[in-house]
Amino acid sequence: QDRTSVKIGYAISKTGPNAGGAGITTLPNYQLWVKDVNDAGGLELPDGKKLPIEVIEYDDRSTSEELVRAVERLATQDEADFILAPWGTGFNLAAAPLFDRYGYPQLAVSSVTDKAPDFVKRWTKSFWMLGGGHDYAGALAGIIKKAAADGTLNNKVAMVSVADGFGIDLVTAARPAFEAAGIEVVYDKTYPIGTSDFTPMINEAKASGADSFVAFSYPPDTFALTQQSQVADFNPKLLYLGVGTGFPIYGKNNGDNATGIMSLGGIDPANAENAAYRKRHEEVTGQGPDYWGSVITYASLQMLQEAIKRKGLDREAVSAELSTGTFQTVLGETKMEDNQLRTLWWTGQWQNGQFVGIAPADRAGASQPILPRQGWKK
Amino acid sequence: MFEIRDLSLHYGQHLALDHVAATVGKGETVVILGANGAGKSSLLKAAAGLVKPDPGASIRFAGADIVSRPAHLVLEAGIALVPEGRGVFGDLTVEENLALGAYAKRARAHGKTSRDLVYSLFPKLADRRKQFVNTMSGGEQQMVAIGRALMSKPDLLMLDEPSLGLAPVVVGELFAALGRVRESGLALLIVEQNVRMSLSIADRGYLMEAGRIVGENTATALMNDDAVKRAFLGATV
Amino acid sequence: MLVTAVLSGLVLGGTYALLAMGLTLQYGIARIMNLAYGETIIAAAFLAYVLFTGSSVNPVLGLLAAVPLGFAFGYFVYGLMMRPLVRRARSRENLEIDSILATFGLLFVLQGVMLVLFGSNYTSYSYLNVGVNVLGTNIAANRLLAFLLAIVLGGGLYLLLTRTLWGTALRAVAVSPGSAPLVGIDVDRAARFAFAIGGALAAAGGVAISMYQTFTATAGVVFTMKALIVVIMGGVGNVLGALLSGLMLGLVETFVATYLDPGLTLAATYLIFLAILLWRPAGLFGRAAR
Amino acid sequence: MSELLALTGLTKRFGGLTAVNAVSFSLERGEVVGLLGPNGSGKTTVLNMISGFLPPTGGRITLNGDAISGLGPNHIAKMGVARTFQLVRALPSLTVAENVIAALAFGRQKLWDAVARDAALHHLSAVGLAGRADQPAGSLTYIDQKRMELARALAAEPELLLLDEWLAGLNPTELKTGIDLILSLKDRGITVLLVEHVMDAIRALCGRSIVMNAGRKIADGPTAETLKDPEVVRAYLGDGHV
Amino acid sequence: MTARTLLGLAFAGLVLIALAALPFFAGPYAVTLMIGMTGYVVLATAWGLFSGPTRYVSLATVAFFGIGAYTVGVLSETLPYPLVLLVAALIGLAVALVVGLSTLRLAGVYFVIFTFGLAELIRQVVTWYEVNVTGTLGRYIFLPVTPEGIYWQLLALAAATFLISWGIGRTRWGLALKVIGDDEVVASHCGIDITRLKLALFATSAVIITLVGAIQAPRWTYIEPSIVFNPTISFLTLIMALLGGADRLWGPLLGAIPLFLLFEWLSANFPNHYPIILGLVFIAIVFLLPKGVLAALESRLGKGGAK
Ligand SMILES: Nc1ncnc2c1ncn2[C@@H]1O[C@H](COP(=O)(O)OP(=O)(O)OP(=O)(O)O)[C@@H](O)[C@H]1O
Ligand SMILES: Nc1ncnc2c1ncn2[C@@H]1O[C@H](COP(=O)(O)OP(=O)(O)OP(=O)(O)O)[C@@H](O)[C@H]1O
Ligand SMILES: [Mg+2]
Ligand SMILES: [Mg+2]
Repeated sequence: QDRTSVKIGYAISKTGPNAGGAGITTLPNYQLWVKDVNDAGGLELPDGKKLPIEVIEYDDRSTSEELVRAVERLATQDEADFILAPWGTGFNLAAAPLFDRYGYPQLAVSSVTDKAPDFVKRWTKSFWMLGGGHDYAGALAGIIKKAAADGTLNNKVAMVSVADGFGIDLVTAARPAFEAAGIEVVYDKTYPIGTSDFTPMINEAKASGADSFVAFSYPPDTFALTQQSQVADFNPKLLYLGVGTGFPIYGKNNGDNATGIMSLGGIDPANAENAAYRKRHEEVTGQGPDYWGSVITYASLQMLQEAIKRKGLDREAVSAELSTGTFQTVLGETKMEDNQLRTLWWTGQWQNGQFVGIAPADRAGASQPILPRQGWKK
Repeated sequence: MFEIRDLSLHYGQHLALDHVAATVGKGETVVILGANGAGKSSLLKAAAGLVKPDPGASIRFAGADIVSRPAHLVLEAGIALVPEGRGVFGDLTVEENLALGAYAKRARAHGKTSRDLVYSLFPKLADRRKQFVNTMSGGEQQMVAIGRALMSKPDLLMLDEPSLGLAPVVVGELFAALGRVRESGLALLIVEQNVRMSLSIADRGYLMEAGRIVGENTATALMNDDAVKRAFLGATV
Repeated sequence: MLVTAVLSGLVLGGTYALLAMGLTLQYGIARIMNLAYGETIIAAAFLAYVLFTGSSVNPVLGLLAAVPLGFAFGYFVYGLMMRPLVRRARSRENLEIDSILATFGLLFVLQGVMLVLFGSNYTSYSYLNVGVNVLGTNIAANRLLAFLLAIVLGGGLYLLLTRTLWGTALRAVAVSPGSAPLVGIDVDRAARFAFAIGGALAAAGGVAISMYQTFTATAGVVFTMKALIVVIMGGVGNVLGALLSGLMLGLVETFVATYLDPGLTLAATYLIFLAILLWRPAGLFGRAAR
Repeated sequence: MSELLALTGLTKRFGGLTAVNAVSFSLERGEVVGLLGPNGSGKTTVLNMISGFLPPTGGRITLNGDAISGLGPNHIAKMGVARTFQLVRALPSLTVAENVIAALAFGRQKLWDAVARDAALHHLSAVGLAGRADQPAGSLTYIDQKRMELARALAAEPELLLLDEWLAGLNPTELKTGIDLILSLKDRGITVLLVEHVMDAIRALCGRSIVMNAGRKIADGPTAETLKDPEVVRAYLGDGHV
Repeated sequence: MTARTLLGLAFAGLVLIALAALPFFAGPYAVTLMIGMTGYVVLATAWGLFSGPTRYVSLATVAFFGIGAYTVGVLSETLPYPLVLLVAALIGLAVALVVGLSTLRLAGVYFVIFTFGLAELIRQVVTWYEVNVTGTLGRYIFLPVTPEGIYWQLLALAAATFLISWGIGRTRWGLALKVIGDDEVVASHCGIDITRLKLALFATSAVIITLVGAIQAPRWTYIEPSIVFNPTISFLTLIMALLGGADRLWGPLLGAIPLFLLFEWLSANFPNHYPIILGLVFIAIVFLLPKGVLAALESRLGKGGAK
């Protein structure tokens, strides 16, 4: 038939507790990409024809059941050509069986899971692009181990984690990783989502004698930990805070005080394409991208775009191409390994107003970690 | 001073008051007699602004038409009501209930003297000033209700069955007190089943039946009226 | 350690108390169960944020704008939305159900407007984020400010409600709105005022927490529920109860986090809350409204 | 005649206030007894403890020799005690008939459906509410609600009926009807404990009365005598009243 | 049983059969839609079962819903599916009895917020247990249940719920509940054992809600406390039931279906202004249908002569 557009749909949390996360990492990139593609005349097909993207957008209201229904509607009612992944580990898992059943490739970016190798077997068209808790924990353990060997830090760590999927995944990976690296965990507590006062934990950590403080935290917690550590004059030599450290607002609010703080993700400051992407993101969406999942989200869309260009709208073929092909994206040359993206920045650090990747240290473009971090400036 | 004309009132379809007309003069004491359901309470409520009468009614008080005023402004004009079922603030103390009695602007300045008056009328309330009203006995609550109404310095005090639930000794005291209150120039409009007592302090009385005023006379005449005797004074028991 | 725990507990509790006091007025006196209460808090937080980052008006001055606006907003909402519901309600229960349903709608409208205006992002800024030494413990100046605000407003309101005739009248409206006109109280006006004061308090709370807490356009519900817990624990309509139970919750959370396990703070909060209700089914101070 | 109800040393304290202080008396089956006393002397509180609404602080209540003190109202109701309330408690969202059926369905005979409705209509007409069965209870006047409440109490087929100022607020004509109604209960063998301030009614109905003051029993005996008791006159009736 | 009741039952049976046959005619999206809708219909009706007549507004819905879902999450690998459902129901029952007993003295808004606190407490305890004892948080559910299977189960549960609710309404227990709703003091003086009745009803309602959670859980593959103990579920249930008219048999249904469809339609068509429009529609409904959907319908019909 004569198509005039390509239908691309997604369901995302625009309201509810997940809206904050989805609104920074996922949604702006979906919008940016659609604009980029349509400004360039549309999605290119193998025959060189360009078709504009028609977006179908739903709000899953941060509820699994809504998400499942929305995806089902995208697949069967709207007959979308492609469906973009939702935000969050749990939600990507909830949607996975449907993507699989209706034969859609699922480029799951914002979900951190160590079970990805199992999932790709169960749902063969699913792609997991943000690594697992072990990756991040292992990288961090490596950094501390090295610095401890230098004598920059002692080998003690105080650690807190949020009692939710993300925090627990990371902390359960971190415990064995630290042990294997000969690092002693002197304080290890989990706190419930929604905690706003971290003073007791900060006080305990301060008294614990550890040079490193690690928090696998959600953005509001990350912000609060930063502020409250300043108030408490808590100056660990290594400060690692969870999601949120890479948000532009974090750099903006903390200015020079952010310098030296570590977290998940990062960028290669020398990558010009990435820099251009960041600039465009800010211009188009009015906010900067975060330093972790954003660029990968955008890259995942570029991969989809390229695979469509190569294989057309046949979802089966596109999935196969995503699996095996090599793509040029804002990350540079990008390729899936066993349906997973493995070239990632496991640890990053604020340096000179940018959040740069420091581990894996052997990856091209890696920056040198700065340790110990400077104390709080008042 | 107080004049009701053409007062009709419907509850849904039900006609509770049918073109009622009545007056109370300055310092006069008037009782309304009538069987259960005759519309006595409805009359008082309409006068107090608690229920909205049908259009066309006129209620004048001290020269002003108050028929469309909301209840709190009717009180401000000088008409206080002690309703059926008392309407006290159960979760507040005796003291606070009385203090609120003087909430109206017209009464605020006299709070202290009114309170002394109430405590002298009902000494029991003085002993219990800190008690929460909903833990008091039925009769004690009635005292609070009357006391509170007196606190507002009304020119016309309307009482809906004030002796209900009061011990005989208190009823005696109450009517004695009402008699005294009356001396001070306060007009009273009383609905009361204790007809003997109420007529004994009243100047005039109305008879009500099925929403209409069916008779009016001086208290003495009513006391001697055979029909009234049969229906309300009942030498039956 | 103990002093630190007590102080940070009190300061944390001050926030809870501050957030809850407006709700206790709105629900206790105006008899409106306002599910959109938290949205008012968030709106004030956004206002403070915009003033601070946009025109560098500091949040303490921001209070001067937010509090009257909160009052006006409450006044307006009551007059427009709640009064018709109050008028038609045949019983307190009816009004309760109607107000739950209507403010549930209002919640969405406010949230939607904020989403359109500010997006769904985490918002935060930093003001007065410096330690103040109190008895040897470092306390964030912004939290200390919120605590003082809670104490001053709470104490002031308590005195207002219990020591003045006007306050007693408000409580009378709370306990038996049907009888209040009998003593010359304009119930509608009193309820409207109480609701508006509640709005003003919510706004004050919103500005205060915006100084140190990250918020999003959709986070209002969390504040509403926390405030409700505090209100219920203290006894509906009881300002002093809200103040004390807010402080108590803060202390419990801090003590559990310090001496037991931070993972159990919320569990402990709810446990204490449930235990108190089992012990006193109408809250700590829940007999008279005061 | 045999003893139906016995109170021994019954006491109720509210905080510092002793509302009922070591009150003892007993009722014979079929008696109609008045319980009198000034306002706040503890009469309603005594009824509340008998019906199970309030647990006694001390003392003992027996019905037919079985201790009932401390049992819940639903148990005591099933043992044959019914009551009315000083401030009427209608069930406003139910119809008048349903108000009565509630007592029939859970009382001692457990009637339901058509049988219950017939019985309810019967009880309603007995109290003068014939034809009002399907009205909402909330639309009745105060006095009619009292009638309905009595119908509800009678529907439970009680052995002991507790009336708390049920006759208050009636005009003399109505009072006469009310008194006749209670007398007919007496004829049916129902024992009645009657709290009342209307002396005419007490004289007409009660062979015996018990007088309380400040929580204590101050007199108990034939009505004519108790009402002459100087203490009763002083505390309750007032000097003007003889 | 009168002829009319029989006729009514037969009609209800036919409707049920027609609904059950739906997956054979309509597409998968219709089934999905029906799952969501039936889920809320059951939740709201079960909620109304207890809260309607007694007027105890409960926000504990999600506590039981979550318990159901979590039980499936924990046991789906170890026990056969029907047994898992049974265990879920039993756990729901046990919790309901404890909760019911502890809330007996509470009334009004104290009960409301107590139940909310309870749901949150259960969520916190489950979280803490998972974090500190089992060391994981999320649970995977890989059960071979099809959407049709879930739909049929929910439909059966809906039928059972309506049957229970209808049955109670016809017996003296229905009257007893109305009496309790009006005045508990009178109820107990009429000989009604309030405690037992409330407890039995609360437990019944809770078990049904637990089963809804248990039946729906396999649809999400992965669950964690923030997903299955999401308080929104409690709020929506309450709103739907109140809007329809919680004290009548069909009230919750008539609240749940239009609201559910409204949510669906709004989120499909106005993803960006969904909350604003929803809120306005909501306020409009409150003002235009003051006594709930069912009462409005009844008065419409009543004017037409049939009641
Ligand atoms: N709120 C109401 N709704 C419907 N009908 C009412 C209402 N209040 C009173 N009525 C009806 O209006 C009529 C008059 O009632 P009202 O209370 O004025 O009588 P009353 O003379 O005071 O009687 P009583 O001696 O019983 O107090 C009665 O038939 C009553 O049923
Ligand atoms: N729940 C309660 N809490 C505290 N005090 C109470 C409570 N109930 C009753 N009282 C007190 O106990 C005393 C006796 O009250 P009760 O109601 O038994 O009096 P009563 O004899 O029935 O009086 P009346 O004739 O006025 O009805 C009163 O002083 C009352 O204030
Ligand atoms: Mg009357
Ligand atoms: Mg009494």
